[in-house]
Amino acid sequence: MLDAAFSIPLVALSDIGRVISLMFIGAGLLWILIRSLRAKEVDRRIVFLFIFIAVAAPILFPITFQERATLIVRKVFDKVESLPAGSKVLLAFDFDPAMAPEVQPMADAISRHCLTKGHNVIFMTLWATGQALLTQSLERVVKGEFPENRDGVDYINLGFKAGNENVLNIIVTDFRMMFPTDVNGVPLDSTSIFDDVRSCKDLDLIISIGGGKPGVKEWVLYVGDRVNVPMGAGVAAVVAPQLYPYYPKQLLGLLGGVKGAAEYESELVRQYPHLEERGTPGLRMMGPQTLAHMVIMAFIVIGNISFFISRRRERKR
Amino acid sequence: MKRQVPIIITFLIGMIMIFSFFIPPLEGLEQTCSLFFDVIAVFAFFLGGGNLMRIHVNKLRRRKKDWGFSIVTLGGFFIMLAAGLLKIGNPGGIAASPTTEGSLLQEIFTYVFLPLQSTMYALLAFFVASASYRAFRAKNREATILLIAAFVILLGRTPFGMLLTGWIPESFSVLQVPNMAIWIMNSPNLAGQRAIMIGIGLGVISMSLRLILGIERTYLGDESA
Amino acid sequence: MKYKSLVILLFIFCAFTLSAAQEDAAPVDTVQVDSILPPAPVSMLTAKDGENDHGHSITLRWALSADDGAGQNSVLSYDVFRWVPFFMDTLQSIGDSLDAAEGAVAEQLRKRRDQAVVMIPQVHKSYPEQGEWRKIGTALSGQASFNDVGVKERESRDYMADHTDYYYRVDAVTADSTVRTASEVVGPVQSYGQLFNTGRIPVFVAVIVFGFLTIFFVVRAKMGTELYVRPLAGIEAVDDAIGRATEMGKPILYVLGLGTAADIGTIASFTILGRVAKRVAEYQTKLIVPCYDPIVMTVAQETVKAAYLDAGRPDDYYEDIVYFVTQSQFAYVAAVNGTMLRELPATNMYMGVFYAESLILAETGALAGSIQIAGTDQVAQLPFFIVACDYTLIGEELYAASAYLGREPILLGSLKAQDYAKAAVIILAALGLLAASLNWTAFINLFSVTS
Amino acid sequence: MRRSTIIVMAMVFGLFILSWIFRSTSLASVQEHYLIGGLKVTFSAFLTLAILSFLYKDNPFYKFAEHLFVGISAAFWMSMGFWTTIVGNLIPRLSRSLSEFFQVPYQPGSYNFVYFIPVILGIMLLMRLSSKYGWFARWPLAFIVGTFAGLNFVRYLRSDFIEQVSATFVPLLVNWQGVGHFISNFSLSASGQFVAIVGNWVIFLGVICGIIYFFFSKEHKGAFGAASRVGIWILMITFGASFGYTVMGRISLLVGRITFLFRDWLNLIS
Repeated sequence: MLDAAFSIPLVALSDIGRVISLMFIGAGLLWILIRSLRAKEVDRRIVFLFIFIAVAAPILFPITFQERATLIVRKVFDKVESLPAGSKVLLAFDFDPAMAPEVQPMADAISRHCLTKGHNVIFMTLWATGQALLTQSLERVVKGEFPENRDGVDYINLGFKAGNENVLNIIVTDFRMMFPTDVNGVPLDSTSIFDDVRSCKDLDLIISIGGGKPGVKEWVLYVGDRVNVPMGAGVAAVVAPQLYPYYPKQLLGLLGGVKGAAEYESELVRQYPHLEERGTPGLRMMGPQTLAHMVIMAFIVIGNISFFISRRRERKR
Repeated sequence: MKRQVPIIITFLIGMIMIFSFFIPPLEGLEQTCSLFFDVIAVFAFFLGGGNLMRIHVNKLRRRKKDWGFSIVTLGGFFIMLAAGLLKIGNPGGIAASPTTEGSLLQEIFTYVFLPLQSTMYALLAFFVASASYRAFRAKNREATILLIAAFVILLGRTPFGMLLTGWIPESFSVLQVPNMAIWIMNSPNLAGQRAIMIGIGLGVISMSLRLILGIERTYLGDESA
Repeated sequence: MKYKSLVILLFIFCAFTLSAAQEDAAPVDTVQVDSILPPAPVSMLTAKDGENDHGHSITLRWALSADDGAGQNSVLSYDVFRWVPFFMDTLQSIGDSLDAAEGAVAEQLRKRRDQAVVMIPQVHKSYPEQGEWRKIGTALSGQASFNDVGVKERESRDYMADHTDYYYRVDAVTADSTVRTASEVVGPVQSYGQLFNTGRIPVFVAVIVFGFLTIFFVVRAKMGTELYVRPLAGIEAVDDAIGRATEMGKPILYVLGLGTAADIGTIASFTILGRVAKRVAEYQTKLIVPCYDPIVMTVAQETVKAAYLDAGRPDDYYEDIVYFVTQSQFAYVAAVNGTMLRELPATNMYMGVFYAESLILAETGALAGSIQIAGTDQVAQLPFFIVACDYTLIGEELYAASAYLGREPILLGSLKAQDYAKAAVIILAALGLLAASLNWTAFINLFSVTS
Repeated sequence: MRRSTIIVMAMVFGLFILSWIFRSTSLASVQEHYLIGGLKVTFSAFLTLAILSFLYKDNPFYKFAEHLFVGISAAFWMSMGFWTTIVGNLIPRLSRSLSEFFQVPYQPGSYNFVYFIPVILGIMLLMRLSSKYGWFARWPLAFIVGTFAGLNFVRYLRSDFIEQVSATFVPLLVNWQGVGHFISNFSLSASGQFVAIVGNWVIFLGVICGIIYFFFSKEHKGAFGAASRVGIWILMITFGASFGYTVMGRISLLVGRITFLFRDWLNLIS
């Protein structure tokens, strides 16, 4: 049954690697189970080692899965898809390197999608560290993959401003007061992308990608609820559950963690097959995720078995 | 002077922020206050840097434990500060973005800051694993509910869940584990989160009111200093 | 004089060549015109002052052209035009020279501009003479509204005068931008500021009601009315934990988290710290309070000092009970972890604002065999505390705990007000359920906040 | 102890040099400055491993990496704040000549002098560094607190209170078409009425019971107590779900780091 799910490339070496690492992890879990049954403590460094192997093995010997977009993700995708070319989309990169592995894939996927559709994209960030990451993304995705797009016409990078919520509180009525120029010192008035845009009210879609504070919650409170512009979000898995109360009224959709990114990527690749070669980091990450999840579930089961056995022993006494 | 003025400032600014929400002509004032805040926020960064310098210089001077590492901190601080404030190596000169690709600031960010911070957070993966092994036990009814919910989500968020329950026909699709996970997120999770959100929201609202009215003064610190 | 006539000659020459060039291009145009028929115009164009703002904006609404998304499906966008008097060019040129000018000249120009700005409403009265239609913006196909938003600063180029007659027109534009159909003109319309944002009335009502409730109960509590607060498991456990620590002769670790002194969670934590410190002083146990923020540290020091004084043991207090560690998240965690593993405290308390470090702290504390009591209003961290700690104060319980322990009338009063607000939520939710089931939209609309 | 420390140090240093050489040689064909390129990658790998070594136990390598991080991050925030907000927003409103120096467009205005207020407040904030005049910092602090309190008061009231209450106005029966239809379809899609209706009920009852759990001024007894117990179960499902959901996030961070080690440093994968 497992074989059917793993789309195995015809490289014998990685097949062997996969089998060996799976066997190793299985044997190790069995060992932990036996130790736990004997009521012996397992040092947590061994637990650490296991999770390292469970994550590292599928990176070396990739296992890939198919994903199907869930409704909450598809809503964001469909919104980007349904807007006519030339729509103004604001993408906020509100994250730092700490969360980047999780949300960068969705930031890339959404940027790609918007630019493929011909939307005019406004990039900004509320995190100082976000600007440096934004620079990297722009170099890689925007300038690297869409060289025909012009800065200030098809996209613009506003960069970072200090002040968290207060930045949002200003741009909700006036972009130019907060951002007299873009990140390179070009006045907004001289860019065509800002011709018809005075405030957040004049945008067609706002997507905030974040995972901390300030992040999506601040965007909802300070911008989303105040302007009549649809708002989507992509967030780190840590904060996703607490944003559900905003869906679907205050947020049109939500991408949660790497799975959200993987679902978005799968939808994107289905619609635009030529984008597949640009990379699908979210989908690739689901391999290690799956193995790590299985190991963690195994830990929970083992922990509970040993808990019940020790409790029964105590009762017998 | 030391206590009254701050309370008056808090009251005035708080009131401006509240009333401008309802009275459009005050909006400009609110915006200006927000912009003031943004500028002060930068001074708070400077304060952070100043504090850091003070602490580590003190540590060095008094040869406290681990003072050697203070040299590392100060060294990193000054190199980064010079790279940032002077825009060293920035191909676009003074007008360009400080994070232009190729500038020293961006290089240090990419090769030093980024690996450090992201690895620190990556440590959490290990602690999640050890917590699930050690602490996730069905000790009582509440803990059991928590455990089951977590298990369903864990299973449902990976392709493995579909593998196990994919055979369940479409008309009973809610019993497929991934769909169960979606349902839990959309219904009970939403309800619980909303209850917490309303509770915390009320706490924030009530505390804000107390701060503006000057009833709550803890943030001002002690009376004498 | 010679110079001027030369310029005029040059101008005429240019005009001739241009018109000649246009004639050359003309046949190509007609071919395209043949292929795309002019689209149907937009209908029902209305212009209104922007709602609930401080003026300086006009909202246009229209019904889509019949060829937008239907019919020939040829409409690509809508160009929005406003009739602009030539006088506005004069104003612009004053602005241009003002930008370049300095000193006395600038002063004079500024005066001229100020005089000119006052004229704006008047020159708009001359419609349709001495002015022309100018494009002010574009709406994409499918969009049926446009906001013409100006700036209220008179110095700005984008200044839009209130109480001025404006006229608008919307063109349906096809892929060939010369093939377009203009709508009927709408106007005159004036913009003006509103004094109250009517879209936000529900919020205003809530502000008044909640403000009143809070002040009412605070005053009542101050006058001495007893207010009940239910016991919280986590707080009941605190006393036991302190007793246990005393028996074992081990210290108690109190972590205030990463919040600043202005965070609600931290403020609540100060009250709990005060109570814990008092008990600790009474039992003569050792207390350890490592701090992340320097300001939080000074406040915490004061709190602990006062608690020791309160317990009648001011001599037992020493400065190093509360100490500053570092203002870096993971460095702080590493230091606190080190303290836990070295001192092996009997009880660890984590109260306040926590981020990603929550699980690392709680896991290490469990390794050290301590009893752990946590409380935070950071929802994302609650699951970790609940899993890894013995007792956890969930969100609002942290605030309630400080009221329960502090017994201060202010806190008790506002807690009571919050409870009333919650009761209102329950009642409203029940009514809303009925309203939604019976399609009773009037009730639901009461709660819709627009703008 | 001393000797073992020296041996470990020497080994780590040796490995570092070795890695540098290997990495540089593999980069030689692609990059011009391959020596520097190799050093950069090796150094970031070293820092990554130094932090990971904390899992074994606290050690000098971890301390080195962490102290470096503290210094660099403080300076990074300072530089970014200076260039983006001070140079980007403040100087254009204060001085024409400084604007020219920093090459930012000057923004003249009649009331620009008010922008000296945040500068003064900011300088007062910096006075916290002095023990004698530290109390001056309370003024800007009061400004910060006032701004937040005012902004949060109305926005939380709106988004986390009124909007949430009105979002709980859900119909009891969604598109009712009779009992037979109701129980015949358990799919999650729009046609699955059973799931949609039960979902609405769970949201409604869950929110109410959850809020009842957070009632503090009333004893949890009788029906009220029962509702509060249901409330805590709902909260437990919420926390369980959040925990399960979060695992994915935490693992992703590790995937990111290991990918870096394997791809950028060791060149094991492409």
